[in-house]
Amino acid sequence: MRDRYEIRFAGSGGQGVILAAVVVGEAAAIFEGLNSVQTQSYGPEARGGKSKSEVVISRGSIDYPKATTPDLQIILNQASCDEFIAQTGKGGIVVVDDTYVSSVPETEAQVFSLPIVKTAREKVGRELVTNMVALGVTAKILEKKGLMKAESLKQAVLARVPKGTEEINEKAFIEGYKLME
Amino acid sequence: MRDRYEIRFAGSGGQGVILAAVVVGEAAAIFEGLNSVQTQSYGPEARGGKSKSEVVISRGSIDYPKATTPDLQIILNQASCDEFIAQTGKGGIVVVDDTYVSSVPETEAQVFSLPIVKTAREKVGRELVTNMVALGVTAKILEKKGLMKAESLKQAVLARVPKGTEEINEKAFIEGYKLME
Amino acid sequence: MPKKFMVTVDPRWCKGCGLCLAVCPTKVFDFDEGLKSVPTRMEDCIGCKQCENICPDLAITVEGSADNAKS
Amino acid sequence: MPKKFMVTVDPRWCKGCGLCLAVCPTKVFDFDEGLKSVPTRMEDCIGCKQCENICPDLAITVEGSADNAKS
Amino acid sequence: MPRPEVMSWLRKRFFPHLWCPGCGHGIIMHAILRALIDSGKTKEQTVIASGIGCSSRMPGYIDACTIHTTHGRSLAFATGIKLANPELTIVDVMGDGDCTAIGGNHFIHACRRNIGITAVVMNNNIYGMTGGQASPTTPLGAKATTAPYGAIDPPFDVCKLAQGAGATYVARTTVAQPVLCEQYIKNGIANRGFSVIEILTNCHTQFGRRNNLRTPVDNLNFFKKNSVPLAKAQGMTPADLEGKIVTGEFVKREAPEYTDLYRSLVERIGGDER
Amino acid sequence: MPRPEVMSWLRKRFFPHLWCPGCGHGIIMHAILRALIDSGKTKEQTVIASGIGCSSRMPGYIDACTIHTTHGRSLAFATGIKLANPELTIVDVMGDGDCTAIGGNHFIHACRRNIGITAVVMNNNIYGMTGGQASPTTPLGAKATTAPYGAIDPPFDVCKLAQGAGATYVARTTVAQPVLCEQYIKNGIANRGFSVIEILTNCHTQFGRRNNLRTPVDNLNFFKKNSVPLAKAQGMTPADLEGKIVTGEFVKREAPEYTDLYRSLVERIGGDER
Amino acid sequence: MPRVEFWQGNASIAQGALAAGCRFFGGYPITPSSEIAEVMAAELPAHNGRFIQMEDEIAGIAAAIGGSVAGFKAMTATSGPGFSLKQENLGLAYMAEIPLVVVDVMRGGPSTGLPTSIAQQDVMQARWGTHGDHATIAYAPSSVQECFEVAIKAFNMAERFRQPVLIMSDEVLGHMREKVVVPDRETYTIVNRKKPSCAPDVFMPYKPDPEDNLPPMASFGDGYRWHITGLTHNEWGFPTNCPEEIAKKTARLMDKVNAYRDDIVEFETESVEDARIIVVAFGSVARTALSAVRMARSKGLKVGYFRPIVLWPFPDRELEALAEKAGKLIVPELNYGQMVNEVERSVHGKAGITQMSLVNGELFQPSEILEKIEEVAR
Amino acid sequence: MPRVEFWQGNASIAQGALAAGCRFFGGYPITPSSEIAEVMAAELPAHNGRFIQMEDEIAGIAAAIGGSVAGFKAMTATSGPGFSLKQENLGLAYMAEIPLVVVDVMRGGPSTGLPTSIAQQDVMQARWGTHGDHATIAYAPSSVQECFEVAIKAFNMAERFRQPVLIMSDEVLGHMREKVVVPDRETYTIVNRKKPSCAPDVFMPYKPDPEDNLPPMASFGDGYRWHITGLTHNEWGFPTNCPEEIAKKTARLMDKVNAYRDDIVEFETESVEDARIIVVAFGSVARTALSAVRMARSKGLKVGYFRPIVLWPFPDRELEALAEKAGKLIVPELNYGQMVNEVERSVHGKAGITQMSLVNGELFQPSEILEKIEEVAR
Ligand SMILES: Cc1ncc(C[n+]2csc(CCOP(=O)(O)OP(=O)(O)O)c2C)c(N)n1
Ligand SMILES: Cc1ncc(C[n+]2csc(CCOP(=O)(O)OP(=O)(O)O)c2C)c(N)n1
Ligand code: SF4
Ligand code: SF4
Ligand code: SF4
Ligand code: SF4
Ligand code: SF4
Ligand code: SF4
Ligand SMILES: [Mg+2]
Ligand SMILES: [Mg+2]
Repeated sequence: MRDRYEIRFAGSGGQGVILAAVVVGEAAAIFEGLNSVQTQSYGPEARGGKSKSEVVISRGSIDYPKATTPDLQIILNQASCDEFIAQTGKGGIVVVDDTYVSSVPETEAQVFSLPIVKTAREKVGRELVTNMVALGVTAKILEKKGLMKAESLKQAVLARVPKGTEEINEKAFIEGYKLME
Repeated sequence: MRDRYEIRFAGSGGQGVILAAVVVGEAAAIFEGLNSVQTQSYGPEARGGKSKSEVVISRGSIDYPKATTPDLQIILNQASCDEFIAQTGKGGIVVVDDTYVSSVPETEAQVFSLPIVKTAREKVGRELVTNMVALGVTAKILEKKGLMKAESLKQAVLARVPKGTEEINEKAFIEGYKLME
Repeated sequence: MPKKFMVTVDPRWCKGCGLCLAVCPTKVFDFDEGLKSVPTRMEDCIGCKQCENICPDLAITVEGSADNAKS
Repeated sequence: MPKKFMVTVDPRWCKGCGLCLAVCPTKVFDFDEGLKSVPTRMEDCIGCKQCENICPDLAITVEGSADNAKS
Repeated sequence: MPRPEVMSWLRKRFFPHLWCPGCGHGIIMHAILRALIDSGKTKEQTVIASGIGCSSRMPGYIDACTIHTTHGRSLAFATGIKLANPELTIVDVMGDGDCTAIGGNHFIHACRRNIGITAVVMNNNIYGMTGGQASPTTPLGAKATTAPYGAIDPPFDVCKLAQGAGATYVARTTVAQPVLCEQYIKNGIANRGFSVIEILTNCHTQFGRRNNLRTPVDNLNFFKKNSVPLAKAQGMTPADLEGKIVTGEFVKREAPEYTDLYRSLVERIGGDER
Repeated sequence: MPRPEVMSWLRKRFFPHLWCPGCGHGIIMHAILRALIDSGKTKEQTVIASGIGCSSRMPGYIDACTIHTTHGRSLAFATGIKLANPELTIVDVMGDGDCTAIGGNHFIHACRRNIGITAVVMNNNIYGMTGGQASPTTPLGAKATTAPYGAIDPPFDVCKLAQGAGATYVARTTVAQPVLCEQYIKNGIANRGFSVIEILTNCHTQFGRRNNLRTPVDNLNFFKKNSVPLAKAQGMTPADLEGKIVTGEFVKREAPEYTDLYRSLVERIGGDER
Repeated sequence: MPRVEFWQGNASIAQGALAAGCRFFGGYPITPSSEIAEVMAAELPAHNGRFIQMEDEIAGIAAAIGGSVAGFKAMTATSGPGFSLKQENLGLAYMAEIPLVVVDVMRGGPSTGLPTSIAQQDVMQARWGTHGDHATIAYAPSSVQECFEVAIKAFNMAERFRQPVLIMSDEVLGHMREKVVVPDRETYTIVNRKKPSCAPDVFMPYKPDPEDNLPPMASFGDGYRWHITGLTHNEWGFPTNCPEEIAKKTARLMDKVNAYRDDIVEFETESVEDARIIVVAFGSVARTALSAVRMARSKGLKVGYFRPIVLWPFPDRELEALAEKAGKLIVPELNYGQMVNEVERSVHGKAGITQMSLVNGELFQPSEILEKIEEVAR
Repeated sequence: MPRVEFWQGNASIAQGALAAGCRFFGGYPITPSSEIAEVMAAELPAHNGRFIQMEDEIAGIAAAIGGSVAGFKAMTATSGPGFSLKQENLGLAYMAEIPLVVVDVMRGGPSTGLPTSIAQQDVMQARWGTHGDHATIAYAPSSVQECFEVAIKAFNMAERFRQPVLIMSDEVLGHMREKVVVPDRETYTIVNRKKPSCAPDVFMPYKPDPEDNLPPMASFGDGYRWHITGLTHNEWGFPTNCPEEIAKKTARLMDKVNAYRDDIVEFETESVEDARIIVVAFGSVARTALSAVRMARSKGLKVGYFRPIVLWPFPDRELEALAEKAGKLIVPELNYGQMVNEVERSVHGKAGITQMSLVNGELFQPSEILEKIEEVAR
């Protein structure tokens, strides 16, 4: 693995992108023994506006805590896509939601347009778990890159979600994982 | 006149020593065109305890505002006498009240023990005007030294005291003036 | 003839909170797909202005229609 | 025989405010020359303790005298 | 009330505003605007002051002379403005935290002075802006981020506090009654002295979420169900009143207004140098 | 009350104290000591807290656990102490400026919380220590260095304020009635919650001098003449009551005390690690 | 004809403020500053100005800011503990660019400390007491005459730069009475705030005029509608999260003063030309220092005197030049070393610095400084 | 076995405090520090500790001081505006020598400023925010791990020196989540306050023990009767006007810390040995700086990194020595120059200083500092 792997989740307020990044960080730190740092931007626009959260993982120490050229971006709305896609690092991956991101600006990155929200809505039955579907997608990607076991991420998810909601969240995670198959 | 003439009034709280110094300063600044600075020490002991007020007068500018070696000290109680008499400047004058200061420590200064309080009580009829008697004494001394006209001090007194009390204060002042005759 | 009213919702300001749907005594409003309120049964409006007053986003306007002003 | 009381004023603490003189129902106190309160008519004391309680300087003590305790 | 006039009092470029969907603060802002317009006020001679909080964002949205001060201190600023220029109409909008926590002292002193300011207390029983900490009006047992086991602090009765401190107009209602909000605010503005209008409102985002009042409509229904008009409340026992919101006008009293008193002082000593 | 015991509670090396001859603060201190002793309190388990002011010098004279804090803030410190160690008896002594001007917010919040502290408000209607500036209790028309033409600010009614804020014991008397002072303070200490005893007292030096009450005895007489017991006051008209001092116990009410509520919380969640 | 008065330092500041056109005072009493409020309480109603004693210092400055927003020249005055309490709203006035004069009559600290004794312990608090960056203008008079003069200057600077300006006095100066020659009105300048001339609808309250980089200010009630906030804002006065707008605003808070640094910096020197030692002092201490320097000169020692009249911005460049020539500085202060840090920073190692601290409630005596001069001269 | 957690910086400070034995929190919420209060609200009742949300920041610190007086290790936490409000009572804690930990999570200022953005604008306020002199101890962590560690150290220092100790965090660090290896209890020291062993009647609460110049402290309620005041006092704790007693007291407030300066000062360096340029930075900015320094090294530039972990007392001597060797310093800060003044003072002109300011609500990016390094290296 590279010294430093940067992941950014972006979307609108309420899509749970902060929690998604936290879970990745937790999986890395607690279940994989890696270093990880998660940051986010607050601001008055947080309510309903753009929301962004980042996690950096590394075997070594992490100094600058924010993403500069994210290796992976999971983008859940058009505004975020327009703003952030250009920052993707060399050889990076961008996953966009096919419901809310209709046009993807030109980029050198590898782009996957996946039915993340639709999966949450239709397959799982609750749009609320969009972020868990996104985490499933992430798990698959990180697994492929050899960065982290998908199981670690799933465990981190289960450790985080409120009691009684484990099942639906796990389902969302698995559906997401399958999306990248 | 010397560059700088330092006067200190000392007594117990309520004897009006602060006002006395203020009046001297006013006389010097307003009625004589001299420079003058008046200072005092406050402190929790002000109520009933020792009270001290100083005025420095000069034809030139006055830098350090407090008295270091007072040329004239008017001392109205024993405690102040004990503490301050030694600081009197070379060739300086000390006036003590003969009611409240019973023993005067050894000093090279010229000491006058005068019935200031008694004069206020008996001749003027109100102990409250003790400080005005003291000012009369001061006036005489300053006049002798050629520092200030007694009239200036009297005018300053009259400008300061509450309306309706001019007469009694003037009387006290004159009696004080006569004490040093 | 009952008085007629014109109810408009500015969709740019409406945030879909549902308060107008809840307060309207004659159930004039519905949500559209994007969770914006739409006065779908405007003919039932009795002009009480409860919707206008409750809308936290100042998105609703209720007016007596010009026709009715004459009636 | 009327009860007897002992009234003491600590002259180091008394500041001569005059409150004891004012409150004593039987006019027990006078000022001395130095404006300190003195219980000059202690025999008139009825032990009401008003002086003790009003003295802002806690300078006054009123006690039932030992003799009277027996009577 | 003519709707276009309300619109003309808005800084429309900031709309839709930043409050959450269904936040009661917008309902109150609308009521304030209707009351101001109905009272014949102009934007140039009207000051809207606030501290800090979601509620306190309001001045930013109103196209008058607006001042968004420090948390809790708006009444002290407003007092200076009013004393300087008594011709101005001043509405001071405050959150429950702003008014009764950090701003409690300025609040009681404005009441005491009876200075001609209309205070609108937007009481959502929580610190909305900072993420749901308990406020001095959070009900006993309610959950907040700083009261994770339920609040143990007895809450203030804002109207009783205002009354105890000397306000000359004191009223309470809820956002479920926007017309009454408007009416009370109008009465408050008409009162020459200091007026307090407490309006119970909803922060479903921070308070409701933790206390089973998740949606704006849940809150609306809660207010409707639990409001008791003063006249009715007077016939009820304390036990019956437990958990109820007594609404109505609690104080309506004549007393000299502070800047009037000041003007008299200036006249009395002949100090008018104009 | 055994006199030697009172003496044993004094830091005698600081006597005679610094208060002016005849200052009412000494009368109140004596009453507090009698009340504490009579209530069976020990010096080691009693805290006397104060802010800054002539009144607030009191803790320095009492040989207990004493804390002389910042101007107006003593109740906030005392709240911390009480919460930390609820076994302590806390008497918080405050001047009118200390309590109702800068300290107003802490005062109403202590009332609201109903925390087990006894607040003695030594109200001389003036800032004594700083030289006679007006306070929030300076009567209308009275002169002060910052009200040279007579005060125009309507004053607080401290007891109404305390009541409006939620205190569970509220009483008022004057230094002309030292036994009543003692009794009310004792009742305040006995109340488990927050108690307020307002004692009207004299600062003849700063207030009296400017307002025709030059001597301690003038003030004593003034208090005697103008005090009206609550029962009698209830039958009087507002006009009759103008300028009068209504004395008595205004509030005596049972409500859970704050640190008791806190302890229950700890027990409820099993948090007692001892 | 100039009038002669014998005023207290505190009264002189109040009279200077009145002369400058101050017509609003909001405050809360505290020793040793209360006389300023007391003079204002007597004078303002007589001048149709507004005096209000607020519930605390926080409210005192808030009311004063309110008075300024409504168009008055406004002031508040306090001492140490109150100065600490005013810091939050002082920050608001910096951010919102509201003209205001704040007087701090220094007494002994920390905390309640020594309410009736002199100290100079708030020098750094004046510069750094509030959270967040802004430029500071702070005067430190050292005579009652100068109290009057700096009060006028402080208002002029406050109105010109649309920001708070501080006067750092001290207990000795505040309570001292001294001869003051009240200058005739024609002899001093009075600056009034720049008002907008544009139509209300295009008024941008924080857009600086290109000529002077300073924005005009309307008053509430005079026909302009605008927004005031303590949040970082754009030129319209509305909150912003745009990094460029933020940087522009916050930089201007520094630059608007820094650009005019030379108009602001003021200091006084005596006998520095050939000095081998310079005593650097301000406020009441400078009076002692001057005594000592003159005594030393009379003993033939080559000693000079440097007194910042404006403490902030500190006369760093000017001092550096003199310090380099002299080689040695003595810095007596009634604290444990505050201004001396600034002196040390200013001179970049080009002069040896001897610090003198006195923190016992008293003013240095001339002999104490003289001794140190002699010691350093050896 | 050390536990691994993924905590926010704010939570980590709270957890560190709990580990240090903190059992009292008095505070008032403010972004971006509120999570500290929230964690304490959840944890303290469960540890039989005391949590209270007070009516404002002033009361928050007052209650915490009260908790400390009654024997608890106590803390309060806030951000810029609240930090300003706490200054007066912070002064009381210094004067009365009450152990206390105060956390300031810095956000953009002045005034309300940028509540949800990072800044480093309270560095000087930490040192000089209250009126009156006292020594300051202030930690500035730069990782979530270090938040935990400095919280423990801060309590240790507070209890040891009987005074407030500050933790200056920032918005990015406070809200950032990062891996924390929670050390085993045996691996760190916990200092508890020194209690008196004498009989109650002879207890002198401000008489330092000769061995360490530090006085023991009793708690209210444990059998000692003593007096606490914010007035300057003697060794018995009673107010004094005696110049000698005053000087003794106030000097000890400085000396008690200064004497142990070397126990307190902490800093971290990397690659300074052969450096021609040293980047001096603290807090979150230090993370960017370290990135940039490593990038520069990888480009062959001789650049070093110096990070004060303790901001006050500032590691002046240590930096001076390194600076002289290197000759050039770069000081990036999220303010208009605060720590740089201290750097300038420290190095006495022995190194050229390039200051970098960023005040737009954002954190420096490594490329920005790298560019400056390259520019200075040229
Ligand atoms: C001095 C200070 N302390 C704390 C804060 C943080 N703060 C901002 S708003 C707020 C409370 C908001 O609650 P409320 O006043 O009830 O308004 P709401 O958001 O609920 O409308 C707090 C604590 C601040 N900005 N300034
Ligand atoms: C923060 C602060 N502001 C102001 C002061 C000055 N001050 C000390 S005591 C006091 C008022 C005293 O009045 P009061 O509380 O009524 O007590 P009294 O002296 O009348 O007993 C004031 C304003 C202070 N010490 N601290
Ligand atoms: S009340 Fe307003 S914001 Fe809410 S749904 Fe209706 S129109 Fe939309
Ligand atoms: S005015 Fe009344 S009836 Fe008409 S839509 Fe609105 S709420 Fe419904
Ligand atoms: S009341 Fe006390 S202080 Fe006053 S005169 Fe009597 S004994 Fe003396
Ligand atoms: S106890 Fe009563 S009667 Fe006896 S001296 Fe005192 S006041 Fe007079
Ligand atoms: S957080 Fe609460 S108070 Fe704030 S805007 Fe949302 S609903 Fe309203
Ligand atoms: S000044 Fe007033 S309050 Fe202070 S001690 Fe004297 S009489 Fe009492
Ligand atoms: Mg709220
Ligand atoms: Mg008082």
